[in-house]
Amino acid sequence: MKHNLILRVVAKFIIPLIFLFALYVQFHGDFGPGGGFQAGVIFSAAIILYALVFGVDSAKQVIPPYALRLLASVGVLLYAGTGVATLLLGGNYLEYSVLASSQLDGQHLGILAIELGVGITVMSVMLIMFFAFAERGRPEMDSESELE
Amino acid sequence: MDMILGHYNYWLVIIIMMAGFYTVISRGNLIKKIVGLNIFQVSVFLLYISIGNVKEGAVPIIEKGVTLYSNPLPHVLILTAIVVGVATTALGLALVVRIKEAYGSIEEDDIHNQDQSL
Amino acid sequence: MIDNIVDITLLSLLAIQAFAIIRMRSLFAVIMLFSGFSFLSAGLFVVMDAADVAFTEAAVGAGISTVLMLATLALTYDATEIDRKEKRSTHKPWLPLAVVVITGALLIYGTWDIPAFGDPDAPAQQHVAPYYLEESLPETGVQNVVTAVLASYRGFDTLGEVAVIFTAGIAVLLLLGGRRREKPQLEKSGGKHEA
Amino acid sequence: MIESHLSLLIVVLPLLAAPVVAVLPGGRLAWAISTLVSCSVFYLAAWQLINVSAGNVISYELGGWAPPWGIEYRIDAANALVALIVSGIAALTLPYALKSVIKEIPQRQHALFYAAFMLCLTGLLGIAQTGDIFNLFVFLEISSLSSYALISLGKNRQALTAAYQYLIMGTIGATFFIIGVGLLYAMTGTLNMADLSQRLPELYDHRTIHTAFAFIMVGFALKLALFPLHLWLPNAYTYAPTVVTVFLAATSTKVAVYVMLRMVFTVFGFSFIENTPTDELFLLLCIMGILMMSFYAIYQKDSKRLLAYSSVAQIGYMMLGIGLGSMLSVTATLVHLFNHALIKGALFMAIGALIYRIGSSRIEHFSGLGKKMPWTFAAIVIAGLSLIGVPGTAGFISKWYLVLAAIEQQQWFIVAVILIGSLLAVVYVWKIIEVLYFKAPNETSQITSGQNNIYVKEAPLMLLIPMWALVVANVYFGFNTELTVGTAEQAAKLLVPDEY
Repeated sequence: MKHNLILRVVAKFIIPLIFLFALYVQFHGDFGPGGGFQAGVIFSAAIILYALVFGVDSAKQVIPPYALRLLASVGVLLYAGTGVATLLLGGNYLEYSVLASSQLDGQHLGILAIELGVGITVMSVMLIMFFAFAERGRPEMDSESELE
Repeated sequence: MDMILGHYNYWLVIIIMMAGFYTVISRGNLIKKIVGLNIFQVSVFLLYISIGNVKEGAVPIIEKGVTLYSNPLPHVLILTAIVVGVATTALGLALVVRIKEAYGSIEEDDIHNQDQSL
Repeated sequence: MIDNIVDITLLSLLAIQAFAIIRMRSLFAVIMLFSGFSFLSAGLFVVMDAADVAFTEAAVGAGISTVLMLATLALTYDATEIDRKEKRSTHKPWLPLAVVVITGALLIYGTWDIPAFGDPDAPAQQHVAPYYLEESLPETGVQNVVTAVLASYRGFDTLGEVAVIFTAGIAVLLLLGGRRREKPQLEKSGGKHEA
Repeated sequence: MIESHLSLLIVVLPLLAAPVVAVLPGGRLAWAISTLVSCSVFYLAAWQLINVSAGNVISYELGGWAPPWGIEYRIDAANALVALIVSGIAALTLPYALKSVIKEIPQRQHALFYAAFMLCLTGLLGIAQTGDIFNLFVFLEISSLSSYALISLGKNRQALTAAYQYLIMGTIGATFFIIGVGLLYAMTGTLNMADLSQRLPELYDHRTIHTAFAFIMVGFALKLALFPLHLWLPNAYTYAPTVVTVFLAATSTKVAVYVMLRMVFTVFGFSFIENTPTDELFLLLCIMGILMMSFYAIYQKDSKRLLAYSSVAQIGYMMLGIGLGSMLSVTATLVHLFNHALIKGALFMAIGALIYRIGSSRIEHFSGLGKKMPWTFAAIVIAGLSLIGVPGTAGFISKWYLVLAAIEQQQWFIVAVILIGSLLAVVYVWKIIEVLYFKAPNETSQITSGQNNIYVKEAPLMLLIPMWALVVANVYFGFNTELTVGTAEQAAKLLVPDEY
C-alpha cells in the first residue's frame, strides 16, 4: 500500500482538511456540537490515516512516542492546572470566573483552556493506543494492511 | 395504550441491553465478551438519552425563538460515560492481546483448561 | 408521530443487530455488526436531540472502538484463518439466560412508574436542567448548553473523564508497550518506541 | 488558604502527581514524588478528620457552582475516616513498594507503575470525598481501570486472566450502578446525594425507585466482592504484584463498603430498606459468606489466596453491620472497615516480605521461615491475632461492637456466626503459623524459588518498617479506641437517624 500513488495523493490532500476540521470542532464547541474530546479523536484519526498510508515508522517520525506520552500528561496538567490557577486567584477549584476581570471572560478563558487540555490528552492517548496495537502486530504480518 | 406509547422506548432499550448483557456473561470468546460489554453500555446510553428526551424539544443549543429544549444533563453524563466506555474497551482488548500471547488462545475454556492442568 | 416511527424503526434495527451478534460466530462479522450498531445508535441519538452524544458515539463506537477491536482480532488470529470463529460454547446457556431474564424483568418492572417518554413535565426536566437552559448563556456565555454544563457546571466530572482516558493510555503502555516475552528475535521493533 | 480547599486538595494532589510521574525517566524519582504526595495527602486527611470530628459537615462547591447544579464535596466523619485510611495505607505502602517493585516489575515500567498507583489513589479518594452520585461513578472508573492495569502486572500469566475477569465483572458492576443512577435521575431530576435524600422519601413506593435501589446494590456488591459475587477477588489478590495486593486489599473493598453505607443510609434511608426484603437478604448473604469463605480459606495452599478468601469473609462482617441497621451496628461496620484495613495491610505486607525472600507464596514453601525472619513472623502472629479478634488487638474492638449490635437486636444466631467465624479464623491463621514456625526448613521443596530456606535472611528494613507501623497500629487501636470508635460513632449519628 505504501506504493499506491492514488492513495498517497488523496491522503496528502485529505489529511490537512481533517486537521482543519479538528481545529474547527475544537474551537466551535461553544456554539455547536463538538469540543475537545471529539476534536482529539478527529485529530488522531488524521495521524492514524497518515500512518496507514505512509507507514507507522514515518508517522512516528512526525510524532515520536515519547512526545505522545509527554503530551498526554500535558493535557491532564493543563486541565488540572487551570483549576490550580483559579485556586491561586482566590476562587474555588475550576471556578473560571476569577481568571479574568469579568465573569464571562473568565468562563470563556477557562473553558477554552480545559477543552484544549481534553483535546491534547485524547489525541495523544488515542495515538498511544494505536501505535501500541500496531507495534505489537508488526513482526507477524504487515500490520498496516491488517488494520485498515 | 398510553402506557405502551409512553414506554415502548424504554422496553426496546432494555431488550437491547439484555442482549448485550447475555453476550458478556454467556460467551466464552474474550473479544466477543468485550463486544457484548460495549452493546450493554451503548444501550445504557440510550436509556439516559431517552430519559432526557422532550417531545417537540430542540437540541440544547440556545437560539432565539426556541423555548423547548431537550434535557442537556443526560447528554453531558453520557459524553463522560462514552469516554469511560472506550477506555475500558481499550484496556480490555490490550489484556486480550496479552492473554493470547501467554496462552495461545482467547477462548475461556482453553485458558481454564491450561490453568487447571498446571 | 414521525419521530416515534423513526424511533421504533431504529430501535428495532438495533435490537436485531444485537441478537445477530449473539448468534454470529465469525468474529470479523461480529465486529462489523457492532460498528454498524454504534453508527445506528448515533443516528438514534440525533433523533433524540443529542447531537453532541451522536457525534461522539460515531467517532468512538464506530471509529476508535472498531479499529481497536479489528487490531485485536488481527493480533489474536493468524492471518491465514479467513473465518476467525469463536468456539462453540460447551456450557449450557441456562444460568446466564436466567440471570438475564430476571434482570430484564426487573428493569421492565422498574419502568412501570417512570415518566412517559418525552414527557416535558417529568421530574428530570423540571428540577436541575431548567436552570442550565436558562442561566448557562448569561452565566457562562456559551450557547451550547451541553458544552457549558460539561466544561463549567460539571467541569470536575470532565477532569475525571480526562483522568480516565489518561489511565487507559498508561494501562495500554504498561500492557503492550514493552517487549514480547516469547519471541526474542522480534525484540528490536517491540521495544523501540519505549523511551 | 489551604484550610478551605483542604478536602479538594486531597483528591487533586495525587491527580496532579500522576501525569508528572508518568513522564519521568526513572523509577526512583517517580517513587519519591509519589511517596511525598501520599504522605502530604495523609497529613491533609488527618487534618480534615479533625475538622469534622465535632460532628460538623464540610461542603465544597467545585467550580464555585452551588449544588445541585454544580458538583459538591460533602465531608462528614464517615468520609473523613475512609479518606484517612485510604491515604494512610497509601503512605505506608509506597515506602514498602520501593524494594518490592524493583524485585517484581521490570525497570522500564516503574514510572508508569507509580503513575497508575497515583491514579488509583486519586480514584479511591475521589469516591470517598464526593457528594455527587455521578462524580462517584467517574472516580470509581479511574480507580477500577488503574486497578485492572496494576493487577495485570503480576509475574504469572494468570495475572492477565485475573485482571480480565475483574475488568468484566467490575464493568458490569459499574454499569449496573449507572443504570440505577439513571433511574433515580429520571424520578428525581438530581444527582446530588443530599438533594436525593430529600426527594426520595416521597417516592418510596414507586417501583422505579425499588429497581434503582436493586441495581445500585448489585453493582456495588460486585465491586466489594460480597458473597456470592466475589469470584474475581481471590484470583486478583493472588496474582497481583505484592504491593498492589497490599494496597487494594486494604483500601479498595473498604471504599466500596463505604459507598454501600452512603447509599443505604444517606441516599435511600434505612426506613426504605426496612420495607424491602433487602436487609434480611443482606444478613443471609453475609452469614453464608462468613461461614463458607472461612472454610474455603482453610483449604487454600497459597497464602495470598488464603488471605483473599478471608477478606471475602471479613466483608461479610462489615455488611452485617449494614444489614442490622442500628447506630451500634453502623459504628461496628466503620470500625471494622478501619481495623480490617490495618489487619490485612499488615498481613499482606508480611506475606510480601516472605515472597521477597523466597519468591513463592505457597504455604508449603514457608517451612521454617519463622525462625529465620523473626520480625516478619512476629508481625504475622500479631496481625493474625487481630484478624481472629483476640482482646488487646484492634480486631477485637470491631467484633465486640458487632456482637453488641447483634445482642441488642437479640439476633443470637448472628452472634453465633461471628464466634464460629472467629474460630475458623484461628484455624487458617494457625495453618500459616504452624508451617512458619514448627516445620523444619525444608531444603528440597524450594523448587520454584531456587534457594533453600536455611540461608534466608530477615526482610530488609524498608519492608519491615511500614509492616510494623501497621502492626503497632493494630495493637494501639486495640487499647485506644478514641479515634476509631469515637469517629465512627460520630459518623453513625449522622448516618442513622434518631429513631433507632
